[in-house]
Amino acid sequence: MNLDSFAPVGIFLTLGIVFVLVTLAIAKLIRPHRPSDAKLASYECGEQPIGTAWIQYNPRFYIFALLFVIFDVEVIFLFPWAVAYQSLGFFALIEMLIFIGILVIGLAWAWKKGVLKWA
Amino acid sequence: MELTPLFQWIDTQLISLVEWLGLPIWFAELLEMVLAAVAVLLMAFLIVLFLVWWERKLSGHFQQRLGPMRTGWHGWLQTIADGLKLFQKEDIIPTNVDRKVFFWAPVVCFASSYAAFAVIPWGEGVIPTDLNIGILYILSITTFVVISLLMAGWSSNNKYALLGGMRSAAQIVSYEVPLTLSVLGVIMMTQSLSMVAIVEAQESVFSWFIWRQPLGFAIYLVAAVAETNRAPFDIPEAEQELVAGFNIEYSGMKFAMFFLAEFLNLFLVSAIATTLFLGGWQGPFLPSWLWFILKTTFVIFVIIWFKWTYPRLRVDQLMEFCWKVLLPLAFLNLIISGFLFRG
Amino acid sequence: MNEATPSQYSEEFEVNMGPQHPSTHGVLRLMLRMNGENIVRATPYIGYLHRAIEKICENRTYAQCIPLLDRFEYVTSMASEEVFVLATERLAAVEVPERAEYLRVIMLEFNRIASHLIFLGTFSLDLGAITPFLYCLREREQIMDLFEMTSGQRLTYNYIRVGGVAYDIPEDFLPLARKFVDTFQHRIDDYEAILTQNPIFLARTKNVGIISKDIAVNYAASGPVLRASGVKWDLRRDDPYSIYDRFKFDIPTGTVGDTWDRYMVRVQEMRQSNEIVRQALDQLPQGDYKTKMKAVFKPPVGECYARIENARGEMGCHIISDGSTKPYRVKLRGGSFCHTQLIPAIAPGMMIADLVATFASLDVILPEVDR
Amino acid sequence: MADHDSILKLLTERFPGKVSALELTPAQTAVSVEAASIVELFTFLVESADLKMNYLSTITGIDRTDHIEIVYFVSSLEHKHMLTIKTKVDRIGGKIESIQHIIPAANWFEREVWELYGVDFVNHPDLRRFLLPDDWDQGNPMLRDWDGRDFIRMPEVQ
Amino acid sequence: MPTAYKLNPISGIKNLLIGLWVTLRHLFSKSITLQYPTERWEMPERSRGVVVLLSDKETGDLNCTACILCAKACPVGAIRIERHRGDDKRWKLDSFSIDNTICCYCGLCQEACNFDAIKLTPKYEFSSYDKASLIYDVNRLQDLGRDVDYVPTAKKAAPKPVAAAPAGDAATAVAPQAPAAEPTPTVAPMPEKPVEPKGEGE
Amino acid sequence: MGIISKLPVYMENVPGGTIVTTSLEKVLNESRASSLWYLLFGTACCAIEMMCAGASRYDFDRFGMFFRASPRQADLMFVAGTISHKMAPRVKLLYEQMAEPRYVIAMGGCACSGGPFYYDSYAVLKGVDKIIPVDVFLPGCPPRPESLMEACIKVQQKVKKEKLQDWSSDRRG
Repeated sequence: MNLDSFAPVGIFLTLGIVFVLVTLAIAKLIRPHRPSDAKLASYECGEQPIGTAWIQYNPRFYIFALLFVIFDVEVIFLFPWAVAYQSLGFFALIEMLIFIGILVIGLAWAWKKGVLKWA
Repeated sequence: MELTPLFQWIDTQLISLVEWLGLPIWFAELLEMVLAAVAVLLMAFLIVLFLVWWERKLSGHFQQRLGPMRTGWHGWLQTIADGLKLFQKEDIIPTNVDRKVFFWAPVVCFASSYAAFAVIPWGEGVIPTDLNIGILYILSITTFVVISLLMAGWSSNNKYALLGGMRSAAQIVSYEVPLTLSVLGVIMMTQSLSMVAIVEAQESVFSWFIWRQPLGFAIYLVAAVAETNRAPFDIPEAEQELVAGFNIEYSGMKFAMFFLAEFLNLFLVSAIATTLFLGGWQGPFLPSWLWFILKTTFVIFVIIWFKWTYPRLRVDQLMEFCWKVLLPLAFLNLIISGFLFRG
Repeated sequence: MNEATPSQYSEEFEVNMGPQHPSTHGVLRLMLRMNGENIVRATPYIGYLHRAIEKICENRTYAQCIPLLDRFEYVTSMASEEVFVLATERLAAVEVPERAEYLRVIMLEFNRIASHLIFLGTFSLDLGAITPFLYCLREREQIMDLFEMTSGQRLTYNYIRVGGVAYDIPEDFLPLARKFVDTFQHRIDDYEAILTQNPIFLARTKNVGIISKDIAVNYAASGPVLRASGVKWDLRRDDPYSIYDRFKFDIPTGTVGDTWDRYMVRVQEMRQSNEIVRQALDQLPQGDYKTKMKAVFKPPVGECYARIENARGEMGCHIISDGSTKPYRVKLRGGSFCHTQLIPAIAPGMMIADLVATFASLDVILPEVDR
Repeated sequence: MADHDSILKLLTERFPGKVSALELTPAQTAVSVEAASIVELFTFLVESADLKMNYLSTITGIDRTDHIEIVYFVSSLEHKHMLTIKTKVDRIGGKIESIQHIIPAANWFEREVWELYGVDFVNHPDLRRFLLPDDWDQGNPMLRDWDGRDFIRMPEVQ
Repeated sequence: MPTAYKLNPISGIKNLLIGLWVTLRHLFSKSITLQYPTERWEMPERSRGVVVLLSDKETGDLNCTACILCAKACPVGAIRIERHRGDDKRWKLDSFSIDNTICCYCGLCQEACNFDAIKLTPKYEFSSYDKASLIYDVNRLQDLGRDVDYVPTAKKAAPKPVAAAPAGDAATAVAPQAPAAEPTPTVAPMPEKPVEPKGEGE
Repeated sequence: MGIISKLPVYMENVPGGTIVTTSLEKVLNESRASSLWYLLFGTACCAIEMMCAGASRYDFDRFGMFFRASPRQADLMFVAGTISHKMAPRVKLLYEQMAEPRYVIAMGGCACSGGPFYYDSYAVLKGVDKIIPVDVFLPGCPPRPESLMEACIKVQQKVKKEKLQDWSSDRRG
């Protein structure tokens, strides 16, 4: 298989974007547009918001993102292994076990460190 | 009732058309691809129209109500009315938002969910493109949804939206890991990442991978529900906590795009579940595409059923469930499969 | 206001929850100071539904007050009528016929069930389970039918009057009420099957929003909130009014005072109320449903504080009579008022989802807070 | 468990001259207390083992046209008795010590009386607008002679 | 922070399945929905909706004697009556209006009335595009009351002089009760006409 | 403002143009009428009846109505219950923040005119129409769920009568 089969992907992406833009454009012809100060204020349950929402956010999220990057990248490495697994035989299994073992140890360490707690 | 002859006919027609016009032959292929993309877009539309209606009807009957009844027979026109109405709704762009990001968030959201449809095998020979890394492609392209939700949450300059965006990012990103791991078990057996190959490996009912990968299927289903932000994992748009979550400031068509993408994603994860574990289009008597639709609809039914039964988890419990329960289970599943399905 | 707004570099931010928010059940406004998902401080702002019922009552005759009292605590209107009528009757030493007392108890307990159903529904809704909400309202509709056939209204009954009740029950009431009482216990089993032992529900409610015994008493919590904290205090037993001493019923209590306990206390209370109604229906005597009163009702000079056990705790009414046809002062006390006051005491450290669950478990009804 | 008479006796003996028993119709256990000794009285009520009255049902203000009467309803969950405490403050500029540090529940009750009757609760940490709109400028609406904008009295039927 | 609750996975999964079973059972049970514009409940007799003025069945005149007991009983001041003394020393009604937006449908006026003149009917459809039209005047009230069935009670007596009328205390007036009929709200599909409420009107 | 309001003027001269515009108008109106998402907002007694109207027995969903918690996505606002002076600015803001086209039902006596709290109350706003435009007034204290549905049908009828030409005129001052 060659890169040709990826052409539809490009077409799909383009069409997806074009479709949204076209719909928004058509909607623009139909929809009313009557802005006012109150309407354009941020919604916060009927009150005027206090301060901006662009604040430094709790770094918990960052740690999960980091964990995700580690694990997901490692897991991607397993894909080629999985595809070729049946032809590689028993040795591949041991290799994989070691690999997963390292991952699991990493997870256990993160767990023990309390990183997996959100609060 | 198979669709392959139809495609072949279109193919020959296009080629003759291109030849008649004196254009190079790759132009016919291009046209064909565009046609396929448009067809899938229309199909996606039909799916969303159906799904929204179906979810409302089902939720109604789960609750001994009727659901939409008055727009068309048993409300079948309801979703169309909703869509047309959203066309006419004012599009509010609050003063404080980051206008560019605010604008592009729904575009990214819709386009990425839609692009994943490029490798869905609808039936025997009915697949826009049979990528050799099909499943990997889906897993990666749908990750863009996270970015769009983050974009929406951040750009809205609204605290609820921010919380919603952050929650959804953390959630989707986390559940991506067990989801990917649960898919690995199937790949080990098929030795291919191509969607078509995966389906072809499950010829009879008994060779469906759900029988050989029950744990993998369970993990996949749970992770998929979480990936689509649906109850019991719908914390990013938890109405009772965050009012409407990341799309709180969106109105009109932009909101509709998020709405559309949400249901497309729902269909997508169910379609993948069908492909990977339920034998895809395989099945007796009925045409293959019908089998595919039926199985996918069943998976969607189960997911909707979850939604209307369970309370929602709290955000930290959600994360802990992912990392402390689902992920170890996924590893376990992988190891078990490794032992069981050695070559 | 003495709260400084957080600076740009702080990780804390302030967010308004309410007045229009799906989980505030009305128009409460909670100002939350948050650090990420965690609440640093919660400040309730009330008064969005302040309607000056107490002021209006000063300018109405006793009979005219009752329809207004219906709007004081509209989820259990019967109770808000009863507490006012009870105070007035004590003030004027009015005898109430036997049958009227039974009818009142039936209505009050039905109303308690209806109120707890609203609680259960909105509570599960706030936890994200939508379906039990609709099941609860389905049963509530049947109670509303019974009320409507008796009093003529679904929500604001104007049924309990000084000296009895407004009307006798219609013929069909008894069989329908019996049928409801018989089927309802199975319905509760259904709700419990969906919620009580559901692991997600347990995770969301167990050890969440703990209100210790001390805090509960000090903040004058009452009703199910107080009982969930382990205090066995029920005015139906401890300060008996009407004819509650004639019925056998348990007072369910919790142990920890967490959200799950409050849920469980209310669910069991529904079963108990169901039993009380069953007993009352069986014992219902014949006779008058109201005493003949003088044309112009003027209680003697005096004052009386009457309190009853409402679905949301102690509901009190302090009436001061100056001997005229109109009360000199009517003070209303609702359980929700104190429960709202609890929030700043227990909210810090919670996550926003916990606050939603805890607040729902307090079952606050805003008119009772604001009056 | 203390009964009606013994509670009154206990209190009048403990606070001679400051607390006196009240006869109300219909009969309730009630005392009147000087505004100055309200904190003292509540401290005793909460701490006394015989009374243990730490459950505050409500605090009410009553406009008696020449003074404001403040009524406390306090009871004991343990002994199951209830006491009505009455005290008087001036109608304009009335002051009374806050009891919210003894019984936290008093916080909002006092705020309400402050807002609706204009009684100042000394040492109350948080006397802010509460039931009325934030920009309220029309005085204390529960006073009997109060009148304000947008306040329509019900017309008498002729 | 309180410690998290420890869950038992086996019973957890079991209870998750029980929950699914309950909802599934409801999925296949009959819905209880009343399809409102096409189906309606048969309202209980006592149901208190729109207030009407009743007319004498034979003569078609209003039963109202302008005694203003109802206006006095009204706790919210929704009833406005203007009247004058006629030549025969009896009160004559000049105008009678009920502000439906103020009315709280408590039924005290009906209880106060000694002449079967005012009644709360089980009708409930009275929304309007226009607030002013919700103040019903005497003609409107009479029209609405024409088709209302009622049992004349024996309480009808010569009108008392107003001065002696008790200051509206409804608790004293034992309301005449029509026999309670049809308390069970059963689905009564309207066979013939009003499938849709009329759009015009008020 | 969308240029669609000018469409009837352009199409007048085209043969068959009026048919096109009227059918377009009909489709658009019907769609708006059958998809009135309401704002999840209630203050007092009426909110309970509003809940009941959404619940199984009456089921708003039959009309294609379901709730949105954010006013940005809502079309219809039930002012369900008493609006106090303190609440009034919030209601106004919520209304302002709804995306147009938007409709309002004043549900219950309190929202229409202050209801039972019209006299002798210092705190209650005497009619929500003083601060926001109201499409349908629904008296009742509280109105039955059926009444609410009838009011919704009234709104639907009003929506169905709207004309394309009028879209540009600012309906709401």
